[in-house]
Amino acid sequence: MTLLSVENLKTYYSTSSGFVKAVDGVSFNLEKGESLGLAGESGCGKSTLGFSLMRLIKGGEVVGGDIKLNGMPLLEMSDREFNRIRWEKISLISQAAMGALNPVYRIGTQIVEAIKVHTKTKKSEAWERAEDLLRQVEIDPSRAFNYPHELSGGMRQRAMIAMALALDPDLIIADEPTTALDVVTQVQVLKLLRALQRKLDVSIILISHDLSILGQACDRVIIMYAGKIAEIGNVEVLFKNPLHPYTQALLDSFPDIKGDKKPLTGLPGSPPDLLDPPSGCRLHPRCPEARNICQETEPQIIDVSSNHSVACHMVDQGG
Amino acid sequence: MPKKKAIIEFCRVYKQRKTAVFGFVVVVVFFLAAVFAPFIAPHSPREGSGIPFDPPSKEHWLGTNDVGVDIFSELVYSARVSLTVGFVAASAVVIIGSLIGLISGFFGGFLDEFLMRITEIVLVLPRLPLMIVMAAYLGPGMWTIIFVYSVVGWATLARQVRSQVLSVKESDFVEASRAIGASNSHIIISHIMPNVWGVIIANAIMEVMFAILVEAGLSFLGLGDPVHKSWGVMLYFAQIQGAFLLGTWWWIFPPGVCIALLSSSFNFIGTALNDLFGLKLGKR
Amino acid sequence: METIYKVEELKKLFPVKRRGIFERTRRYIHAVDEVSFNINKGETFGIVGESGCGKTTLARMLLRLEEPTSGKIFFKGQDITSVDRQELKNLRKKMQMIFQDPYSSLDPRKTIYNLVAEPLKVHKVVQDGTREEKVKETLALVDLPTTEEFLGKVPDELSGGQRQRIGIARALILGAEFIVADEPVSMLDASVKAGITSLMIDLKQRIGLTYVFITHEIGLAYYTCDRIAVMYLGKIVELGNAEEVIRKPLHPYTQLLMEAIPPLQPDEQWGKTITERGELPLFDEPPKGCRFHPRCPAAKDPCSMDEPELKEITQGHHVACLESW
Amino acid sequence: MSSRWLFRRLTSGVMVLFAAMIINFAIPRAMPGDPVDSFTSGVKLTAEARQAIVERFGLDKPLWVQFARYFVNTLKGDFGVSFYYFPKPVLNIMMQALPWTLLIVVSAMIFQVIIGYFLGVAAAWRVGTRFDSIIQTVSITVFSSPIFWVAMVFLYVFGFQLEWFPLGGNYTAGESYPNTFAFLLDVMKHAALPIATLAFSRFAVYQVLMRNTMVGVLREQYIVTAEAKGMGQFRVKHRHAARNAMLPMITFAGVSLTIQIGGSVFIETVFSYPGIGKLIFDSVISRDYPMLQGCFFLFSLLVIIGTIVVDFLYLFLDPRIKY
Repeated sequence: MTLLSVENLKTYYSTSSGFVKAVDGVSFNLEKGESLGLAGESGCGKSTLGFSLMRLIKGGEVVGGDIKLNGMPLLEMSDREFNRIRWEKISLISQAAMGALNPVYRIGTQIVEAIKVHTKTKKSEAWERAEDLLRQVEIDPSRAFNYPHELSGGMRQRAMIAMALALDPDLIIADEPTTALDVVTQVQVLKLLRALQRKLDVSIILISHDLSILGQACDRVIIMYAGKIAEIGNVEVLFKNPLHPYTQALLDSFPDIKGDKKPLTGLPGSPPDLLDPPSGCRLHPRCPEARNICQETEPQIIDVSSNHSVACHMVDQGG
Repeated sequence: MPKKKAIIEFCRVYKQRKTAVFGFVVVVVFFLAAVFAPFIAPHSPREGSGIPFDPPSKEHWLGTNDVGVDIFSELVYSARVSLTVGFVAASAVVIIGSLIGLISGFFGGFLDEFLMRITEIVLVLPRLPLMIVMAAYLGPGMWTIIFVYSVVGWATLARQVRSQVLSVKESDFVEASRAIGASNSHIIISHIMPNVWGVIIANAIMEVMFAILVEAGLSFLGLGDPVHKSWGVMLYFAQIQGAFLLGTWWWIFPPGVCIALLSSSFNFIGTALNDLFGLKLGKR
Repeated sequence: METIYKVEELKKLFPVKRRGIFERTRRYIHAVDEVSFNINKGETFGIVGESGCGKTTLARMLLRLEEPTSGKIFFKGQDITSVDRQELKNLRKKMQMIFQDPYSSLDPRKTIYNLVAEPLKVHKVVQDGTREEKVKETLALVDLPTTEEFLGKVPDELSGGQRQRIGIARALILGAEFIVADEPVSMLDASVKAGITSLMIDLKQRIGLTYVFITHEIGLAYYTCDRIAVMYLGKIVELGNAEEVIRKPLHPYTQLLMEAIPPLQPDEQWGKTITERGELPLFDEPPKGCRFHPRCPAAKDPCSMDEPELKEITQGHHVACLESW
Repeated sequence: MSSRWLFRRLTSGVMVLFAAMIINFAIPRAMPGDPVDSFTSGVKLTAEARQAIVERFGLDKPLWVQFARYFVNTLKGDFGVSFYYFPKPVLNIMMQALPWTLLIVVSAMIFQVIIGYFLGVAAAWRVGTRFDSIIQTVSITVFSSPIFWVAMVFLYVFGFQLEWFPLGGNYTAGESYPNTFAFLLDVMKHAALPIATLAFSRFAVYQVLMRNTMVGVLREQYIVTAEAKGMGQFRVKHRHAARNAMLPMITFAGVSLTIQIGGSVFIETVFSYPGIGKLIFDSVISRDYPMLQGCFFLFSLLVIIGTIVVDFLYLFLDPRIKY
């Protein structure tokens, strides 16, 4: 069953020198209970895409497209209506280690607040619920009375997860949830998130610059480049058989200690300026396989198989 | 070279701020008025040229005061005192404050501890009463005001310059320069100073504003020079002669408007500069 | 094999400092505690560990950007912990650093030309006339443009990768032989990372450099380094040939780190045994005995009492663990 | 709370007081000329006042004896005898005036903080808009206008022209009140203009401070979290953002209490309000040095109390603070 459908979404930021086309025509579906990864480099629009779904864009706006959650058009709602969607239907996990929790309120208070704003739960019941949530993320419930700065980075991130689950949302958007954590802590948080996601059958959109993490925690991954989708696929297919040169480059730049030691290759140059993106395929100035057509026409996304789509002229023309 | 580019860019951004442009124009106008006072003022600023308490007329644009002195002429000449005090006192404060801030921030250690302790005390001591006590002993006059303001005014700037120096000093690019083998003097001249002078300039402008306000305030309390009147002194006389009980609004309003206009102009310029220079370093 | 760098019982202690009311920073001891190792000429020596393990402090001490509390460092036989200022300045020509953050490590007010030429000015080598030539030559070495337009730019106008190349150029222009790179690619985008890494490897072979490569990514260390030292709370817990440390990690901490790295291909088995005790605690003082024992799955009683020394187990492979010996 | 912090706090307070004492001691003695004359800066005194000064300060004794005597006297709360109100002690007169000043300053501060808070929050919420820039321009202009002049204008407009408020004093002299309430009403009527002037002239500082901190706070991650939680704007603004942004404002309020009591010199002078400020003005005019010095010392003491109060407030407002 499709939970979320995004159709030709465009989110632009306005600056003094023009529009930054951070998300420029993105379409995808998300199934109920699915974990979808959103990968790409800084500035590719993956976070903007995530925040667009929650209508939390600062200094910019969604200029076109359609977002439907369970068939409800999210972009057409008034602010008041949408406030009921937030956290009840879609909640957010951002980098708690970097200050996503308010420093002057206790952990419990912040979870209780989320409950109280949306439901008519009694305060004592809300506190019980908060403690129960903390237990679910393997934090001692007595920690509810601690302030964020009294917890370690990993614990804060787990408390954030607990808060995100408070109202049984349909969808959780997790924006770089483990980036600021040490590798070992990262494993724990990610494993916990994945386990809870499966247990509660909640959908999740996991945003990360680290492909290897998405490989472990997602069912499907979207690779974004310069505001557009380059490739979408099931993790097994996408990681084993990447079709887009950009995906290939990302995978090749990853130092894999398990496999054979082959030289790390990346791409020349840097990600483009989205004020004035390149013509045609946006990767063409950096692409090792670029041809004339890549400069001129923009590639359309085509389905290679039922669970694998790619936007590249090379694939389009049969390699 | 980038210097020229930077100046052009600076002017472009500065022009976007209407208040800052306004402030600049006002300051220039007042400055010209002060310099060319004898050509602008229609009457003597000291001797009576009409009947006392004469309301505004063609002859006396802003009327006269209790001894028949033309208020407009008085006002024009007073700009000299206010601007002189503003600039001289601010210069003194800026020189003392930035030197102490630079020394303290860059060398650290015992010297820093010592200087900052003194700075802290000066900052905490109630400024206005301290200035009043000192000025009362020294006797009224322009130089008294300049002196007392310099004595208490430097501490804020010293602290700001110091913290700016510290943040630049601990920045990665200074560390990188050290790794190259750069000496202290090289680091101060080519990295710290260029990144600190913006703060100093913006603050210097603000200091001018504060000095003008302090001058006005102390003069109003009767600590200004009664012969070479400033706007504050004018208001002092208006106050002790009970100008509002006589309904002579033309004696009260103009000097205050001048002080407010001039000091807010400096404030506008200073705020704009602060934002501009602040952005440069804060950006990343 | 010629030893270019020798570190003997190097130690750094920071006092636990709680600053005034308005500065809310607290400092813990990020100590380096009696660390000893050699670096061979022409190799890349990796130092790996989680944040707070002391690897950056160690790196800074290697170049004497940080004064050690005790211990000695020899560069080509000369003790650099006791040289005077002038001598140190001369040494700096030979040993250089590449910084982690390409954004903050370049003075935002300087042009590219001035940034790259700064080392020449500081050391007053190369006459004015040929300076520009030298700058262009070095820029070409790190694959950057040498046009006038590019030389006149300021760092803000460059991408992260280009900035990091400027950082490398600054390190190389004086003819350094020994370079400490502190997480040189951790702030760069994935597709750019590989380019900088391979440039560094390429430069090493072309001009015969010796690197100390500091990173928190053990995978990256595997790819770039000849030997690896794993640090935990200020101590080296394992040291050896990169291939051997990665393939046959002996210390439980190294094993933990290895297991924590997500593999490239999706793998359900990943991180299966990593338990609750995984997270690095913040210590005001390191625990007694083996510093890792509170988190160690194999810890036994003696581990909480005796601090293990680094011991050579097989040829060139050292480990500090009572259980592994 | 650590004893180290307490110690540091106390020593710095003591140091400030000590500095104030040294300044008070040194200024009159640093002037050239006849000791008594320079001590009074040549003000004509009666013979008995003159003799009283020599004896009181022991001007014929060595410097260290003078200082010891001065030091002990100050600690005892003995700031000497007023020249103007001779032979009344300085302390008595100051203590009579202080409550009146506190009345207007504290009331004005409550208004300033409230106005500053709401305008600051509103401006920060709409940072960069026309609304924001108008508020900033108004604030800067008001802040740069000399406070005594604002007072004069208020007095002229609301007192003299419109006759809404009395022209000066703290209550109507010679009036007999039917009850306490009528007296209080009269007091409030007299205090209204001074309070309004002070509140109007100095709200800007709080506004600017609140706005600037709030602009920074609004960029924090936890604000995004708060919005994502589906809270109304009011809750995000006041419960989450402003709660964090008000800390610097609180600090400033503590420091500014003394600054404003100092600033009351101007207000009270214009409104002939018999508080400490008016006392200072009269002392300047009559060259009543013991009184001026007494006031200066009193202010130094108030500063220290103010900062300590703020420190304690912080403990409640910011859980991250541990002394």
